Parts: sequence; structure tokens; C-alpha cells
Amino acid sequence: MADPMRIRAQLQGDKATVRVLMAHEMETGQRRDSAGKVIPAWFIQEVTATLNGRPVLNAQWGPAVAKNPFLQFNVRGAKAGDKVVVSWKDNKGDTRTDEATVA
Amino acid sequence: MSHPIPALLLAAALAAGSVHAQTPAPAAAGAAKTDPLAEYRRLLEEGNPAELFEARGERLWTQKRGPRSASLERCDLGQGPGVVKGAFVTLPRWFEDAGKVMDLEARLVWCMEKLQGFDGAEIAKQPFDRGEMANVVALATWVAAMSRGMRFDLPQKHPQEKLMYEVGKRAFFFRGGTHDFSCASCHGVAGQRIRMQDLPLLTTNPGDGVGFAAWPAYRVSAGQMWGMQWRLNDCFRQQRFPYPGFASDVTVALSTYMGVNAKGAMSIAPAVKR
Amino acid sequence: MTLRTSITGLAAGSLLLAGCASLPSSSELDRIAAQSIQGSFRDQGIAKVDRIKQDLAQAACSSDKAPDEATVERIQAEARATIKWPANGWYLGDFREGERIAQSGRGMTWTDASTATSANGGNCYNCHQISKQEISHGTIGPSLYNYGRNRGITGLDGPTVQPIFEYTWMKLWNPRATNACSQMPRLGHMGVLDENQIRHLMALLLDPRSPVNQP
Amino acid sequence: MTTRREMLATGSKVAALLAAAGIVPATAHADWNKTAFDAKTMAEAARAFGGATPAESKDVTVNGPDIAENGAVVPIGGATTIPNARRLLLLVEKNPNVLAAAFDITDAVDPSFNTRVKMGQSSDVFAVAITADNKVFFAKKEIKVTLGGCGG
Repeated sequence: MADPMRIRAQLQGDKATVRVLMAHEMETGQRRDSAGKVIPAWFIQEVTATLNGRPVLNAQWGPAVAKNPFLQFNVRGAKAGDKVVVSWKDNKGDTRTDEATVA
Repeated sequence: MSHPIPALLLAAALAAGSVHAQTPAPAAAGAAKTDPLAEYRRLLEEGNPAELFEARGERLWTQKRGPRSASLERCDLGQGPGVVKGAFVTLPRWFEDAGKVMDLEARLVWCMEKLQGFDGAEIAKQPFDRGEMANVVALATWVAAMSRGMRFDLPQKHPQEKLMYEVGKRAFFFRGGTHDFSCASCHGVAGQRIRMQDLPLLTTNPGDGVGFAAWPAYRVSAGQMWGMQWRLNDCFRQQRFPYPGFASDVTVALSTYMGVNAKGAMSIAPAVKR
Repeated sequence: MTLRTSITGLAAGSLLLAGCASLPSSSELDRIAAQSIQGSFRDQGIAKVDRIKQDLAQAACSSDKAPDEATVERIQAEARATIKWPANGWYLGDFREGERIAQSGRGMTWTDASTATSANGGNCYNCHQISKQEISHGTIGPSLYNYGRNRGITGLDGPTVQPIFEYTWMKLWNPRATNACSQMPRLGHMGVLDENQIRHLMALLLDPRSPVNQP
Repeated sequence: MTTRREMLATGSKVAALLAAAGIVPATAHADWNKTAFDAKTMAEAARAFGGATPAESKDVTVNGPDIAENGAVVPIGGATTIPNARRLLLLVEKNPNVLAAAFDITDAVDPSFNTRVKMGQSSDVFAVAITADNKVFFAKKEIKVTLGGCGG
């Protein structure tokens, strides 16, 4: 099971700036190991986020997103204490969901 | 300390090799202001993946693990059992119970062996990114983070600590390998760079958050979290030296030398690096 | 097995000054340091421990003090005797190949498969500015941009050209010949690069058509 | 193939609109657009999302450093002020597959996203906005990827 995400949701006016770090290899499928064998692709394909349960973000990613990905976006209409939940799903079907409180 | 020799040698080389005036290389002292990489580095700092390893290290510290199913919460990093804050900026130091000077990673392995029942020798043999060794790196990342903003102040009271400093100084200037490199080849003169990477002068305090005060660090080029043991290991690889043992005398002595020299420097570890 | 013996190569005792409050003499410290350095490394791949058996210059240039004048003279004389001059006085190869070799920092580490010169680079840009186009260059060594041009090289032979060719060849083959404690690797002498590869680097620096010598 | 693309595009467009209106959760339509991620050009990637021919626009911005110290991690971002933009793509022209990331634009977020991508070499990077009526607008910026470290 993947390590938890690190999520920060910082209130600026009526918006929350959300910064997310995800622990993931983001393997492209185009690299070879030392024995010359292709290392299979393994990367996050979908990222979603909700604010107090309401969907706010939906993204599709390819293997060109860097290893241990970083994502930043601004959620409108946020206030202190709101709950931000971020989920990802990779091409092997593994998922991870973590949350943070807007502060 | 007197002026490190490479400065004199470089001056001599310039004088001897100069038929016509050399085009002056850009002075790195002024480079910081116009550094074209400043924006790149600033953007990386907005989200340092070292945080992922820091969080893992914190979980590993409290988790009951190993043959004895124990946590590391009683581990003594030099400030008393279980005291983590402030420990990083005093390491390497002498440990009476072990009868030797240890750096952070050696001490963590010691605790994993004594408290959790792991085989320290087995851990020491593993590559840095595998198995329990990867856990040591994560633990070191968290322990370092707990001293973020604090200033280095290594003890130099015990004769072994002084001895390690002296051994480290000699190791720092030791030239060998197919390319005749020493640590001082890259870190013996202020204001130089390899490619576009600034090289800290490590014979003195290079400043807050520079050199010894920046590691462990997340290397974006490799997508890996490196502790000081890994950093030194890869320095020796690039020096074309043979392989330094994990927590071998040379590595602990070099950290003692750099850490003592860095007295007063503020730690920013874990940092993010190219 | 205790950690004392399991983690470090040296037993703690060999570095221990039992009950001793002051440090040993400098020469005794040198001995202890040498012993602990030798005990800290092991063979890995092509990088064997014989690489840290120092020769005269490596030992003499391993402190923050310069060696004495007699030692400097001896090192330089010995180095001059090692220079292998190019066959048939043919100094210059292809500057495009030279650029490729100058760019590469590869070779001779324990992660490299072989010590064959074909796998090795010159590491040149790591320390020197060379062509103007490459902005990612080091500053440990002097800038080599316009190296030939600054030395008045406009052709490929002639009386003014020869001494500069010889001096540059010497620098690339074994820089200790002119500077006992040079920080530059002995690319030719240590078998990092072969004669042909050094010809290509020579062309990069000295061929008037090389990007290095463009205004 | 065209039919499939259109179906995909229409399906996701409708879903995006529904999601934007808060009618269905965003996760409900998150079928990964393989055609888009296999695309070799910006136009192909935009077409895979139902977009028309791309046109450069000042109403789209792409940001990132002029020079990256390493191609393994290059911070880039995109934003748009086009009112009916429904999707924002980030692309690297010289990567084997150009599309790196695609973000749905909803009323709940600013149409501005930052992430980090891999770049094999110096290249133009693009931010592409696709509107509700399938118009495609883009901005581009060159990012130079330098060699760093000892190179070995």
C-alpha cells in the first residue's frame, strides 16, 4: 500500500490553495532495468478532490508527470475548517485517499 | 585553518597555463543574484517530496517493529532516550554505550539492533533504497526535520570526537582513484561550481542551510531521498574511489569534520536538490 | 554480533585513545587516518581498493599545505617522462567528437561496466567553460572558450602552433608535468582516454573551425 | 476510430458539464483517455478530447522556469481566463507522448493548475484550453533542460 499523501490547504480570502505531494513511482514504461528488461509502466491516471464531500477537481494524468507528484490548485468558496479529500488511482488499480483541513 | 591548498594551486595553474589572458570564468560569488536556476529551485521548494519520507520516518519511529516488536521511542540519539528534537545538529558524537563516535544513520541502526532486534550488519549491507536501509533513510529524514531551523553545534570534548575530526580532515584532502580527486577537489575553494551546481566550501562554515546543513535531501534527478551516508557514498563513486562501507570510519570522520566546521550554521534539512 | 564490529570495518579500539585527554602528534594522526581510510573501503565492480594506494603526488598533494620545492620538481619531472606524444606528430582529431567527449562525465566509477576508454568521457565541462553554446559548465578550472584563438592559432601547423600543441597535449595527457598538484585528471596517463580521444579534445580546443574558437 | 473519439469526447463533455453543475460527482466520468495520452502532437491530443484546431491565445498562460536544472522534475502550470473553458491540458512537445496532464475546469476551482513533469530534453511546453463549444486555445513557452552534476 502506498504511503499517505501530504496535503496542505491554506485559506487565502475565500479560496483554499491546495498543495498535494503523492508518493508514487510514476514509471513511464519506457525505461529498462540493468538487465535490459523494460520496466512496466506504473503511474497515477486519475486524481480527484472534494471539498466537504462536493467534487471540485478531476484530472487525468499520464506517465510524464514526475515521480512523487506535486499538484497545486485553488478551491473556491472555502473556509477554515472545511475538509479537503484527495484521491488518486493508478494504472494497476491501486488507490489512495487522504484528507486535510483548510487552515 | 590555513588557506586550503587548491586555491593556491589554481592560481599557480592559471599563471603557468596562461599564454594570453584567460577569459574570466563567471564568479560564483555574484552568480547567486543572477542565477538562472533560482526560479527552478524556488518552484521545487514549494513542494519538497522529502516530506513524504519525513512522514514515513515519523511513523517508523513509533511503530512496533522487528524481531522484538518494539518501537524506537526509547532510542538515545545523544540527548537522552527518546529525545529527538535537537539531536541532529549535534551528530556525529561520542556514544558511551557503543564505545564509538556515531553519525545519525549509524546510531539509528544501533537502536534498531538494540531495541528492535534487527541485525545491524545485515542492514548495513543493503542498498540505500531497499528494505530496512530505506527505513533508516526515512528515519534520518524525520530526525533531521525535527531540528529544522536549529544551529549546528557538535561536541568536541571527548578525545574520540577530536580524533574523528582530525581523521576527517585528512580524509577530506586524501587524493586517489583514477582521476586524482579528493573531497577538496570540489569543496576546497569557495565560489566554484560543477556544471551549474554551486559547490559549498566545506573546510569552514559554508552558511545556513548549505552543505552539511542541507542533508538529508530529496534528489529530484534520481527521485530519491538521500541521507548523508548516501551523499558521501556517491561522492566517492564520482571520485572513482572504491566503495566506502556504510558508517565506516571515513564516512563518520568526514561528517564529524564537516559538522564541526559548520558550527553555527542553521539546518534546513531535509532539503530538495537537483 | 555487536554493532561495534558489525557496522564499521575497524574495531573501535584501533581509533581509541583510552583515557587520553590530548590528541596524538600530527604524524601519529596521519598514521591513524591512513589506517582508517584503508580500512573503510572495499572493492566494488571495476573500482578496486588498489585505487587508494597513493603514488608520490597523490600523497604529497593530500593536505592543505603544498609540498616542498624538491618534491614538486620531482613530481613534475616524473610526469614529463610519462607523456606519450601522438604518433607521427598528428595532434588534432575531429572537434565534433571532441565536444562529445568533453560533454561526457562518465566512466571509471563502480557503476560502470568496464574501464575501456570507449565508455569514458573527459569530464571537461564539469570544470571548464569551453564552447559558448553550453551554458551548463563548471568553474573549477579556467575558461577554455577561445582557447586557440586567444593563443593566435589561425592554422593547423607552423612554428607558432607547435609549442602550443605540445603544451596542450601535455596538459591533457598528464597535467602534473607542469603543475605537481594539478586538480585536473591525468586523462592520457591513467588510461581514462586514449590517444585518439585526446586528439579530438585537442581539436575542440585548437582547431580554428571548432565552436570554441568562434568569436 | 473517429466515431469512438467523438463518443468519448461527447461523453466526457456531457459528464464534465454535469459535474460542473454539481449534478454528478466528478469521479463518475473519469475514464482515462488513452487516445489523448498516446498522442504525438498537441492537435492530436486536443482532438482526442473533442477539440477543434488549436489557435494561440493570450487568454491562456503557461508557466515554468526558463531553465530546469534537471529534466526528471520540471515544475509547470497552466491557466486560462476564457469564460467557457472546460478543460486544461499541459503538454511537452518533445516528449514521446506529448500530453502530461488534463484537468477538468469546474466552477469550484480556479482554472489554474500547477504540477511537475518529466522532460527528456529542452522543449516547448504548452497549456491548452478547450472550451464547452470545442474551441482550442493554447500558450507555449520554451524550457531549457540543462545537464547537471558530474554526468556520471
